[in-house]
Amino acid sequence: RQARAEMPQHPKWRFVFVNHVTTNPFFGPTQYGIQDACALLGCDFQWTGSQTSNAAEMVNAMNAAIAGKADAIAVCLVDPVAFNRPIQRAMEAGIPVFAYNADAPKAGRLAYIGQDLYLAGVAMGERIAGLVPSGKVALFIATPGQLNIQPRIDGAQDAIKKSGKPITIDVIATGPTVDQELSVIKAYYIGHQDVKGMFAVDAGSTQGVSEVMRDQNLPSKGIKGGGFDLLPRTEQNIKDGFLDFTIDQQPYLQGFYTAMEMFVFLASGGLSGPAEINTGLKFVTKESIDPYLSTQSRYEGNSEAAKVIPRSGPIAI
Amino acid sequence: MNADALRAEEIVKRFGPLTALAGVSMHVKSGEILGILGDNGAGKSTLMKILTGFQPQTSGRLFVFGDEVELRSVDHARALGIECVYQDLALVNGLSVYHNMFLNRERLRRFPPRMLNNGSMRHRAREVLDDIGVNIPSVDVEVERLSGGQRQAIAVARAVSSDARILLLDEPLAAMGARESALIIDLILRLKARGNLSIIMIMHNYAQTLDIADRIMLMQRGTVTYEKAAGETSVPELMEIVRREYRALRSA
Amino acid sequence: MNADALRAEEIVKRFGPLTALAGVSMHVKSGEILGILGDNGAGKSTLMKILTGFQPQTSGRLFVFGDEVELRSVDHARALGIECVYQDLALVNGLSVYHNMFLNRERLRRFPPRMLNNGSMRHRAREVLDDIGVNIPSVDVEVERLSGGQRQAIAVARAVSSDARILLLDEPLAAMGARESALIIDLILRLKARGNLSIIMIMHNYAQTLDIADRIMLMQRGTVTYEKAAGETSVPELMEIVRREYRALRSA
Amino acid sequence: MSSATGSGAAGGPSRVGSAVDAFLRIREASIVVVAILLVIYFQSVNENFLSKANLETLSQFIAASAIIACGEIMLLICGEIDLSVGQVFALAPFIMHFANTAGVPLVLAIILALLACALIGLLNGLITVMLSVPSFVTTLGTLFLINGFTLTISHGSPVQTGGSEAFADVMGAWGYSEILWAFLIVAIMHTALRQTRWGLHTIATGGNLTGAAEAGIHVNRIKVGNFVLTSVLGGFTGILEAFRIGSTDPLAGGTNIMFLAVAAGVIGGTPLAGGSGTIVGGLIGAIVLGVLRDGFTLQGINAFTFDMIIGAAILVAMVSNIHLGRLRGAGARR
Amino acid sequence: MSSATGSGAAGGPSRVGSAVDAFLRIREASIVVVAILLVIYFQSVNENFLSKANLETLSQFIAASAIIACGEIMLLICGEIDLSVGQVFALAPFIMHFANTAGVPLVLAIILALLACALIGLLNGLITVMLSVPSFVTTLGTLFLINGFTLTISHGSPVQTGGSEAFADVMGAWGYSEILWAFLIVAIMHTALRQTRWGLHTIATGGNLTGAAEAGIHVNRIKVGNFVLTSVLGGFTGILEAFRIGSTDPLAGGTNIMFLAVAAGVIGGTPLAGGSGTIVGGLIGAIVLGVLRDGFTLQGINAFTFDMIIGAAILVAMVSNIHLGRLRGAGARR
Ligand SMILES: Nc1ncnc2c1ncn2[C@@H]1O[C@H](COP(=O)(O)OP(=O)(O)OP(=O)(O)O)[C@@H](O)[C@H]1O
Ligand SMILES: Nc1ncnc2c1ncn2[C@@H]1O[C@H](COP(=O)(O)OP(=O)(O)OP(=O)(O)O)[C@@H](O)[C@H]1O
Ligand SMILES: [Mg+2]
Ligand SMILES: [Mg+2]
Repeated sequence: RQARAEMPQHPKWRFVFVNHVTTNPFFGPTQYGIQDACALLGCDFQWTGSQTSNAAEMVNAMNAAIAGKADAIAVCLVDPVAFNRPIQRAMEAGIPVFAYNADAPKAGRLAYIGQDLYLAGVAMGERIAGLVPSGKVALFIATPGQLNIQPRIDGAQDAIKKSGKPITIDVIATGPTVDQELSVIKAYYIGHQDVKGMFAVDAGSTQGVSEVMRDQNLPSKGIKGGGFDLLPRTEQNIKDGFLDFTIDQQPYLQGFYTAMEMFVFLASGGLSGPAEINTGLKFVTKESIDPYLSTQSRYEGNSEAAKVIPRSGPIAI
Repeated sequence: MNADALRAEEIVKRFGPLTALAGVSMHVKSGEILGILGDNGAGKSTLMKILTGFQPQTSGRLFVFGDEVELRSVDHARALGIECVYQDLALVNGLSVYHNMFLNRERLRRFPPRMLNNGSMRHRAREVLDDIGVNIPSVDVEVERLSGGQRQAIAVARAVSSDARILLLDEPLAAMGARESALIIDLILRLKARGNLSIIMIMHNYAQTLDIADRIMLMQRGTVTYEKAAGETSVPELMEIVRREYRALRSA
Repeated sequence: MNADALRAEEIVKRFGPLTALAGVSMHVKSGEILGILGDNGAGKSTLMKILTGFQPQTSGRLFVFGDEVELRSVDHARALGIECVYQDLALVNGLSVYHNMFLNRERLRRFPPRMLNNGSMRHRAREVLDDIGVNIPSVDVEVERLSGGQRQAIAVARAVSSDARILLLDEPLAAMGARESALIIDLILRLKARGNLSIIMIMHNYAQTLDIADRIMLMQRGTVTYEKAAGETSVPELMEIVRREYRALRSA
Repeated sequence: MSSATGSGAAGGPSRVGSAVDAFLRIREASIVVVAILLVIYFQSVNENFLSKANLETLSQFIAASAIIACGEIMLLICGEIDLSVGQVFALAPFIMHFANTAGVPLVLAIILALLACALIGLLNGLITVMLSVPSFVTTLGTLFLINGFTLTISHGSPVQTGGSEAFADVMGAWGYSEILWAFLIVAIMHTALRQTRWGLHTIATGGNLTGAAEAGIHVNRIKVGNFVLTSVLGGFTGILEAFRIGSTDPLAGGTNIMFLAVAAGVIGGTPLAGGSGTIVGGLIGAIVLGVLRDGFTLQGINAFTFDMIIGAAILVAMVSNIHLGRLRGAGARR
Repeated sequence: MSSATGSGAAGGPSRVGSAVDAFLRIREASIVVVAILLVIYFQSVNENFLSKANLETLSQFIAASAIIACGEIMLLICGEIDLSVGQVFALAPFIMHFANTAGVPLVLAIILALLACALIGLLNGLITVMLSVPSFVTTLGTLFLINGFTLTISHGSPVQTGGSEAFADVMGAWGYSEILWAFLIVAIMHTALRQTRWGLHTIATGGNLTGAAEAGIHVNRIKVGNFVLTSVLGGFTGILEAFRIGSTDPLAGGTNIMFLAVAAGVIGGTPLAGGSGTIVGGLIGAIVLGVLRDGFTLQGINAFTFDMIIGAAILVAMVSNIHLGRLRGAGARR
């Protein structure tokens, strides 16, 4: 309220966020971040797009936002070229466009806020190469070819290859829903008990990997595991030592900062606002998992309640 | 016994702009066989479907054993003792002969409870069909594989093996062979002889109708145009009346 | 003219374990009307479907105008001049009366080319139906809304309005009213009078059959049990033979 | 008792005929009314709805499913369904892309792609009618097959759609070009269904398979033909969409677009059971779905509640459609 | 010319009867043969296929779709379909979860959840039969509606499934518990379809709607009942799966599981057109699909080619199924 009073008088601007997997739990915190920023700034937002990474649906949603005279648009550029034209149309219509979560630098957006999908995959691949010296590694992907996860697996594969280690990679599709993913991962393991590591690039498969590692007690056999995102079972299994790592992309920030940049752009008449922000990428391990488990927060998406999380002691990176 | 088994008064039935029945009144007494004759499209089957509760009349009143009723459904009519054979036979192709014969009147087992008693139904079906004299290879066969006459025999067998008090038959002999027709007519007369069963039969064969019916009624273009005791008329007379009434209606 | 219009030799048809036709030989001459009578399930319709190319025989030979043929399809048979009315009528419920009458023989426009000429079909359908004397409210109505007799009339009209040289009719009068039956019989006799049209009719009404047919043939349990010129037999004789043969077959 | 000859059993040809005509007209009319009511509603809550910009967007919400619906409707009428059309949608532009990068001129590349689609349709059709596999299973099989094939040849990543700007504009890139294609195809298919032997025989095949065969109609040929048609329309739509968004994506279309197309057909008045159907109805069904999706997006409904609202809206629209049909055709059925 | 009386027109009751019986038995037998051939193939290429560990996994590939198939098959038989069952699957465990966290004991919470599912089924059924909306559209509407509702109450994020370990084990967490539930439900539903009036009337309703109504069967009641059944089975399966994977996910199930269940039914021999069907066939269809998915995963087929291979395998399995059926029942049909 105090902060608000110092803001100049402004209309209740409407920000449209076009997402590729609107109902994916990964973006729960993102939406909370947007919500918090909008509450802070007195703006409105819409969360729309596709549920299945369908670029055509996202383009349609963006066009609708332009037609509906949105004040600013943020979009996940999961397709390198599909958004060029709508972005151009929006900018011509005076609507600033930002990219978040996924980027295509040549698409003509003002700035990018997030962690690149491909680079996140590369980071994971480097980690895998560090954990597994040689042998067979499985990479699990829910829906091959889906724009929000395929780049991660591409990045991981490239990084593993680049490392030069004698690692062979099996890429396995697990299916679009969590109930199937678990069975698929288990079946793969039963057929390939010589595997040295199992890693996943989407939240559901990561949870599945962690469950199979627990079920078969794989860490005791020296098998490594890891993946992306923080579903409840994933967190628990990291805590219990069954999964080596998971990658947290700080989705809250991807929403919060994007909304902030939009606001500043509009408030400053375009003089300021766009800035590239790397929201970073955190490897969460048994050592750093505790705060995730002990707190339920908007920042990680497992609670709705808006509250300040107390912390104490020295800060470790 | 002064009450009619079934009585209809001023029944009107419209399908959109088409008036299928334009005020038909009729009745059948207990133990009587009424034969309904008439042109194609005269509204005979429509009347029949109203009498069995399958579709509601647009207006008009119905009385069953003297009481006015509004037939809500086929089940309702059946509870009142009305059983029927429709012109389209109402057979389910995917089901066996005996399941079709007992459709919605299935016999159940004592134990385990609520389970179908297929053995009993199969056995009874065989009996009834033999009675009718129709050669049906097996009661286990699905009805879609049967010949036209075999199918009709099943529908007729279904109706006559019920304990209905009023039986409505819509062209029950249309697809039956001569020998089978004779046997079915025998069967119907036997049923009638057992007492107070009323039968309404829609027929096209005048000779057969005069043989079996106590009274005949002629329908044309949604109205009743002629009615007489079967003994008081003849095939040529009926033919003549049909032609005359047809011309009259046509020029009207 | 010594060649028969249609001749079948030793036709056998099996459905799995069931032998529907056990070696049937028959023929019809040019300009002749052959009436086929017989019990339900005797195999009459099965024979008919083989003669129209709708289903293949298990064994046996067919000759059309003296040439042996293997009927590959209904279209093939039709190209040879064979037209038919099936017992199940082969009507498409969702289509109008006139589209049903011209099904697979549609009239097309000169311009725009390949488009249906609905006007012409509608007009012609009306004419043919009037000829048959059946009261059908409109040729635009979908056939599912029609009465049983009206539906049959359409199927018959479809066949008789073609320029077939061999006409096969499976119980064409089963659902027809008396007046309409008489009109259709008239029509068939008129067609026959025009010359070299051969007709095979499956019938159940002996009197009607003797009236119209030149020769009759009796089928029972998949075989031909009797054959005679229509003038040389009578209804009572036929009834007697049917009963006798039936008993003989049954005890065999 | 031979009473009531006076009240005149009626029903001359003309009266019933015009009633039937009216009823047929009404069947599509009621869904048109629903579409109009929806447009009025959305315009009243957001004046941008009928703006130039949104009409263009709206047209893009409608076009793809309308075109594919034409094929699915023909299949539904003859008693079949094609689940794989969404995967053909994704494959076609890749075939075009690879042919084009291999040096084949774009127009020829498109024709090549459509021929490949026709081949897939032929496969669907032949397996269905020759081996009597139910089309649900046949096309479920080819759905996976094609999807895997597209993923493999594309390595799972999207490529830029080529072609000159003018050519791309004709093929879907210009705002209204896709809807114009849709109108053209709907017009052709409507005529084909209502005015040609093919359409009549498709209805007959679905309405009474035995009867149609008895009448000498080559029912198998009809079915296979409609499978080919559906695949080609699916592939063509995929190409249009690839030009529209400028990107060719291996997971474009999918079961999503197939569902939308079938839903458009069913909402428009084509029963799943076969034997009847309407192409124009399918277009209007696609319009209703497009208006709902575009309208609520424009209104700023969030993704979570969006599904709830669209679900309820589909039900309300459909119930009013049927209710309207009854009101206006009162008595035409019992 | 009254020839050939000697060759004996045959077909006494017993011979035709046993042929029909044999044929009916064969219809399921041929798909059983296909399943067995698949098992032999997979065991021969990977000896782990019939290992204890994999049998458990395999059972989990099968159970969910087998249970839901029981409901969908009943609906298909009476001429309807439920597209929304996968969303009910996701909703039920959330209702259980919220009831449980609100203090309701877990068993009661499950009953509450199933009652809610029954209500959804009732809604699907009533809209379909009372307002004569085609079930494809009704359940498409409720599909979105329920999906949005589940997302809203869950805020889109999954929760851990609660309950004591023993209870969880009974309800799906123990390796074989889900398949045991599936066998139990299949046995009950098979009996219901083949041995009770309900089953007979379901077949009659789908086989000849008018005829069934003429015979006095309450066709609407039958349809609504089967909608309720399907929803309840869908919800129950969702709860089992939530216990099995330990997590309750708002996007679990979905159109995916619905597709699998319908496909299992169709592969097992239930036509989409209604009027006939087999529950045991549905189970075997689910087994075939499960064996294919498990077997190829065990083999480690690459993600891109997986779909291609599974698509081809579905086609091959189905074609052999029909071919086997023909070989063994040769002549039983023409
Ligand atoms: N559901 C319906 N919708 C519209 N018209 C109908 C319907 N049912 C019957 N009709 C029309 O009502 C009239 C009477 O039909 P009905 O079936 O009662 O005739 P019928 O006397 O039984 O004739 P038939 O001797 O040919 O069986 C016919 O013109 C028919 O077209
Ligand atoms: N497709 C089929 N599959 C199995 N059996 C069949 C099939 N078609 C006919 N049949 C059997 O073949 C026998 C002869 O049937 P068909 O229809 O030829 O008799 P029909 O002489 O025409 O009898 P109706 O006078 O009753 O019409 C019957 O027992 C019938 O059950
Ligand atoms: Mg009638
Ligand atoms: Mg016959």
